[in-house]
Amino acid sequence: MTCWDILSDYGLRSLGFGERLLPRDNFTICQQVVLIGSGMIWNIYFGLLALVSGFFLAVATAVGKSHHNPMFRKPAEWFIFVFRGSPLFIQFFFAYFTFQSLKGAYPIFTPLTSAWLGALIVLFLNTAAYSAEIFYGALMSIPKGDIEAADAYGMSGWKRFRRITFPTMLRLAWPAYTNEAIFLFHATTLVFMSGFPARSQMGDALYYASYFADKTFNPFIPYPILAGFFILLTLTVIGTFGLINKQLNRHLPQTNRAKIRLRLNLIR
Amino acid sequence: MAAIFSFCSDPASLEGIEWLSCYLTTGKHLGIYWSIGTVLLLLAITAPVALFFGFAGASAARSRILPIAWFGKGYTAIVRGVPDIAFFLFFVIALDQFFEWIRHEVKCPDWDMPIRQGNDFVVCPEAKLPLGTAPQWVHETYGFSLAVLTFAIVFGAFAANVLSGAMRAVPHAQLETAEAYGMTQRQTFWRVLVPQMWVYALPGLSNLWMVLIKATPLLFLLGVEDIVYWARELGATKTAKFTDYPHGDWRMWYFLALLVFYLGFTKVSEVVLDKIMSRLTRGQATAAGEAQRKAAA
Amino acid sequence: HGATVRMGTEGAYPPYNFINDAGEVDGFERELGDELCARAELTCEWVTNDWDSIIPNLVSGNYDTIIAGMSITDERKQVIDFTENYTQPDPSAFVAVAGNDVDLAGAVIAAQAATIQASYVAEMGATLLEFATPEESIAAVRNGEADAVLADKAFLAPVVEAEADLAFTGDDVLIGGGVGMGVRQSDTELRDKFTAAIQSMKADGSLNAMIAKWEIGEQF
Amino acid sequence: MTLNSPVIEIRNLHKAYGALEVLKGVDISAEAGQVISLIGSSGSGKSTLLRCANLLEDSQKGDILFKGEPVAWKGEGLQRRPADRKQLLRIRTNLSMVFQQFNLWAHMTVLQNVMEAPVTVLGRDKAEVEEKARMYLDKVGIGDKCDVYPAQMSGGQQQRAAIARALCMEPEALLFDEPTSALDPELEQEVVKVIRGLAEEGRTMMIVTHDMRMARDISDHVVFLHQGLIEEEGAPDALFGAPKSERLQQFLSHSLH
Amino acid sequence: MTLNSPVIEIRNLHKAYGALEVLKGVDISAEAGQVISLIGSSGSGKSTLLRCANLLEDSQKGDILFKGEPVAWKGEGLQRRPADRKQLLRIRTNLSMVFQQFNLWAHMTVLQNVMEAPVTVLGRDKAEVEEKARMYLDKVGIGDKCDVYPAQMSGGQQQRAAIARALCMEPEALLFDEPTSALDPELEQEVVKVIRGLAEEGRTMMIVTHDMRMARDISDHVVFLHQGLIEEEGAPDALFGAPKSERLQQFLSHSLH
Ligand SMILES: Nc1ncnc2c1ncn2[C@@H]1O[C@H](COP(=O)(O)OP(=O)(O)OP(=O)(O)O)[C@@H](O)[C@H]1O
Ligand SMILES: Nc1ncnc2c1ncn2[C@@H]1O[C@H](COP(=O)(O)OP(=O)(O)OP(=O)(O)O)[C@@H](O)[C@H]1O
Ligand SMILES: [Mg+2]
Ligand SMILES: [Mg+2]
Repeated sequence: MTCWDILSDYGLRSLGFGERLLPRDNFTICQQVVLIGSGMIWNIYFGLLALVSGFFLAVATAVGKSHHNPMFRKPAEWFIFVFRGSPLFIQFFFAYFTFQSLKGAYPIFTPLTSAWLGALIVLFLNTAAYSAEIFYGALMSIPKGDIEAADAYGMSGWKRFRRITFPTMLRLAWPAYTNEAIFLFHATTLVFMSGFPARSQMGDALYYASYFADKTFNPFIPYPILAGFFILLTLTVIGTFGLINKQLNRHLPQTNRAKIRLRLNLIR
Repeated sequence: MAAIFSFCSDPASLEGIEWLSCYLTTGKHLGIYWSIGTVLLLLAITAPVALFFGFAGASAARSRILPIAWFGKGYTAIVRGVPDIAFFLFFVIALDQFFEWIRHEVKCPDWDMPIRQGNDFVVCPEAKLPLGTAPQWVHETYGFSLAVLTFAIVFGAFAANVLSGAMRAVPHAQLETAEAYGMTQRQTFWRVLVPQMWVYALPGLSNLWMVLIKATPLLFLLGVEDIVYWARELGATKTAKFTDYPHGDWRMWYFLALLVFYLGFTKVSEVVLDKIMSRLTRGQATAAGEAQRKAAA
Repeated sequence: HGATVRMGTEGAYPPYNFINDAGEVDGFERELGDELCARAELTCEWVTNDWDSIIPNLVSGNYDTIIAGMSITDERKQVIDFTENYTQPDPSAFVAVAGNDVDLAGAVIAAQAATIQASYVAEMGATLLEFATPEESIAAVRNGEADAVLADKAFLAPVVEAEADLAFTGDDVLIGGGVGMGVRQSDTELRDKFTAAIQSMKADGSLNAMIAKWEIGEQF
Repeated sequence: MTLNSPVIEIRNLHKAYGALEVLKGVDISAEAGQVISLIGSSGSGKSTLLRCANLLEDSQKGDILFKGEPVAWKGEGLQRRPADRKQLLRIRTNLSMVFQQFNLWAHMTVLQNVMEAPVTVLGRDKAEVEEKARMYLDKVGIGDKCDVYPAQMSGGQQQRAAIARALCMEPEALLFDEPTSALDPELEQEVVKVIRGLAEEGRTMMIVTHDMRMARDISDHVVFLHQGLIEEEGAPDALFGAPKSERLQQFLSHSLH
Repeated sequence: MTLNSPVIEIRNLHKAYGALEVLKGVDISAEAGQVISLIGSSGSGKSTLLRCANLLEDSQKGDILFKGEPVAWKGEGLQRRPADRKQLLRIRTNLSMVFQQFNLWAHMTVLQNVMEAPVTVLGRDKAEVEEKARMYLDKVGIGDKCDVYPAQMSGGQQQRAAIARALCMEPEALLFDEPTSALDPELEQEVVKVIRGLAEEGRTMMIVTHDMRMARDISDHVVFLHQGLIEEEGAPDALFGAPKSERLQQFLSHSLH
């Protein structure tokens, strides 16, 4: 069987297309690469959707937390505290549990117990909380002159936020937010590991990697393949975020940026 | 088994609070209490080490000497790329084998068998880490140290990213002034850049800390029993056959207890981080400094 | 006594191995292992390890044996050696909610991920639902996520006994070739020592007594 | 709102930073088209006064009226805050400020800086505003710097951008905090011309300055602030010609030639 | 290093920001104890010149000599950089600068700002430096603000702190970029006095200023910069009394009374 056949048989196996059964013996590198790569579809699906939707909730929550009115501040603080304060697998556990009882009561909630929706919701809330804290920290380090000038020109509320606060906040938050995006993609590996059941052997990259590790008893092939895929994914994230970062920092004098470089200074 | 309370000798006859107090003091439960200490110790050691790695990585990435800069950038980009769980599933074993291989080369130069025998990794007995005859606690300590090292490498990469972002956020004029006053690059770095970068770095670092706190369940992959392992184990359904304290699926309650533990720990962390932050923003021309001033007014 | 041997187990699979109230490894395999060590004149230390990484850690030398209810299969034999089996091939069984007549071929069946049972369900054509722990796979049946669960009969028996609303269903299936101790392929000496000890226990009937005591299944 | 009430009126204003009392009861009123200069030594509270007038700082006692309408307060003493956000915005859109440190928005080009508030706050048409913005930038002599970021400009250029930003709002009143500190005498004269033109259009201005010649040239009324109180005030000729208080005499002795 | 060589000497200096040529060949030399004023309109390159003299900006052509010792370069054109870091440091420790935007270190109190460089760069005794720092802070009139952070001070106070910081280095040469822009006339006179005192001690100074009176009062030599070139230079009386170039005549027409 050539690698092309394997690709057509297993390329979309994580979504339930192609061969019904996973390979069971004579494992080839190609099989492992294809199946683990197929699993990446889920990691990207979860990561991307949670990241994009979480961004908006995060910004709203960060603003809420910095609001002087406790009506906005308190809920935001509690939301951040609970989701940032507890491990993801506990969130998965309780979410799965809650979704199940909801499903028992009202059948329309049935999709919630499937990973594609249930786990996505948990990841969405989780990343929103972490990002909100990052954005809040950035909000707090905005130079006061910028805000003052906006105030003085009668900019307020939404206008001031959209034009002055938000761009500066993003610029300051970006490096940490990049980290959070990466963490989120990594966290997607926990969905089938400790959260939701995998149905008919449709799982994410880690699911297939551990399948192979379990069958071949050799962790040194499937996990590095997994790591390789994730490095590619992360480099893409870093690249994309880096482009945005350049855009956010375009006002800093170019010459200076290149010039002020310091040597390795570990010892005083 | 030596029970803590004398009335625990016949658990089947107990009820209510007495049953519970006996249940919660079984040797198994002492295991979970002990593991809390393990987790805290791990965090207490890992955090500074990871910060150091991060600092070194960030400084290296800024270096003018290209190979050092590449190393710093490569470290932050590559290590950040790999999910920590994958790290624990293969990297730690590789690391362990690497150490043993080094020891093997040093201690058993006359060893004539290959190190790789089929699937097996075999070094001479003197090279084993820890020695096969060492008591269990040495093995656990070794696993623990490997965990610290791995966590530090992984989280150090993220810390490096946060710190280099923070270094870039320090206004250029501040560094330039230092140079104008004849400070060496080293002095500028330590006297101006480093003190000022924390304000920008702290939010990102505190996020890392929060993630690190929650990464401890990975410890069990190295054979170190942490609280999550114990909560899963203790919460699982227990039939009367194998225990004096049978119960149904209690994971819910154990996870709730874990939740409380993590939330409490988070709260404490937040209080401490807030203190540090308010110290750093005192008198600064930022939104936080301004809020602080207005609040104090 | 002779050399120290580190015995790796999982500690989460009664009656084979589990953590008792005192926090120590207990169960059929603990008793068996201690007896085998005594007969082979070895000092034994017990270590628990996650199921997922239990073989890589053996191969890498972090302990010397696996004694964790591990069925002898051809796949595993390619990587590690097994001693002679110390249980008969152990049947696996389906458990469903009592009174439900499940058509197993078209049902949703839960199993622990990365077990021989999971592979079996995938192959028989039913919809496989994989959970990280055996505990969760039984819970899935209780709350209706899955129609049935497939696991080792010896593991399921005490659960069914304790819970009235769960019952065995369908026929038992035989997967795997009995349980043995896993050792590194390069460790033939250790393997032979333990095999000899197992044979001597089989011969004098003490193994059968232990199997009966822990209700593991068929005797030799 | 009575017809002849002053555009900006400040009554008995008190302001402290923590324990440091900066303003200890200041009264100022500026009628439509009037130019008021604030002079006084460094640290005497001039900037603070402007910032209070713009409600950027909360004051602890006293009233601020804009076109006869008093600012509504809630709370007392150190807790005193403006009560009505709508009012606050209304006042601020009619009042533009040039900051001592310029406070240009670092992430916007000069042109964007100038266009920002008219477009987003006043909701004016973008194309029109751009035309105006370029006109004002030309007026202060940096029409060629439209597309650079503030960090790439010289100090004087930044200051002029900040002035253009304030002008482009075309507000009823303007607050200038040392608007010519970074400018050479030639440009200073340009700015003085601009300010005169604005006064003729009927706009009200309060100007903090260290340049006595400028204060004398352009203002209708000069206020000398000393240690948080008005030490002396009056028409420029009277004040500079025949200062009454000893402190002012001393202060002026250094600048009169 | 010859004995009578100028302390700072700049020869045919060229500097561009990208495509924008700012300095197009400037020659200046300042002997020990000399005070040189740089005047010129906003954006003419005065700050850039000072920053080049301090080697904060890389110049593309021309030489900079400190006490007769030329700065060593490596690279050409836009890639030209100082070659010798030791030399760079040596020059900078003997040369203090007051920035146009002050650039006080935000994380240090005023006293710490002033003490920082003498202690860490020159390695002077901490207690001694503190005494001196307080002395200089008193001298510029902000002795009471030792323990506040820069952001908590008025513009003029920040500027004075920046001056005290430069003075406390007690360097051979000082570069002042509009050191009195935020100061009232009274304080300006104080600063002028301080500068005179420094000149008497034999220190060399280059001062950028918009205040023609100050330039006339304190300098030995005045340089008028225009569009990146020296348009005219000379003794203050000659230059201000009888400006030759048309551009300078026009420039001065606004400030002479
Ligand atoms: N970082 C920079 N990037 C690009 N251009 C710059 C930069 N800094 C200054 N310039 C430009 O260089 C020219 C000279 O600037 P410089 O700051 O030297 O002027 P100046 O004479 O000090 O003016 P002022 O009196 O307003 O301070 C100006 O046109 C300015 O726009
Ligand atoms: N944010 C602040 N926190 C604490 N004290 C402050 C703050 N801002 C200003 N001050 C103090 O208030 C006093 C008045 O400051 P203000 O800025 O109003 O002075 P000013 O008259 O504008 O002086 P200058 O001419 O130097 O700008 C000063 O003594 C200053 O130190
Ligand atoms: Mg001021
Ligand atoms: Mg300048």
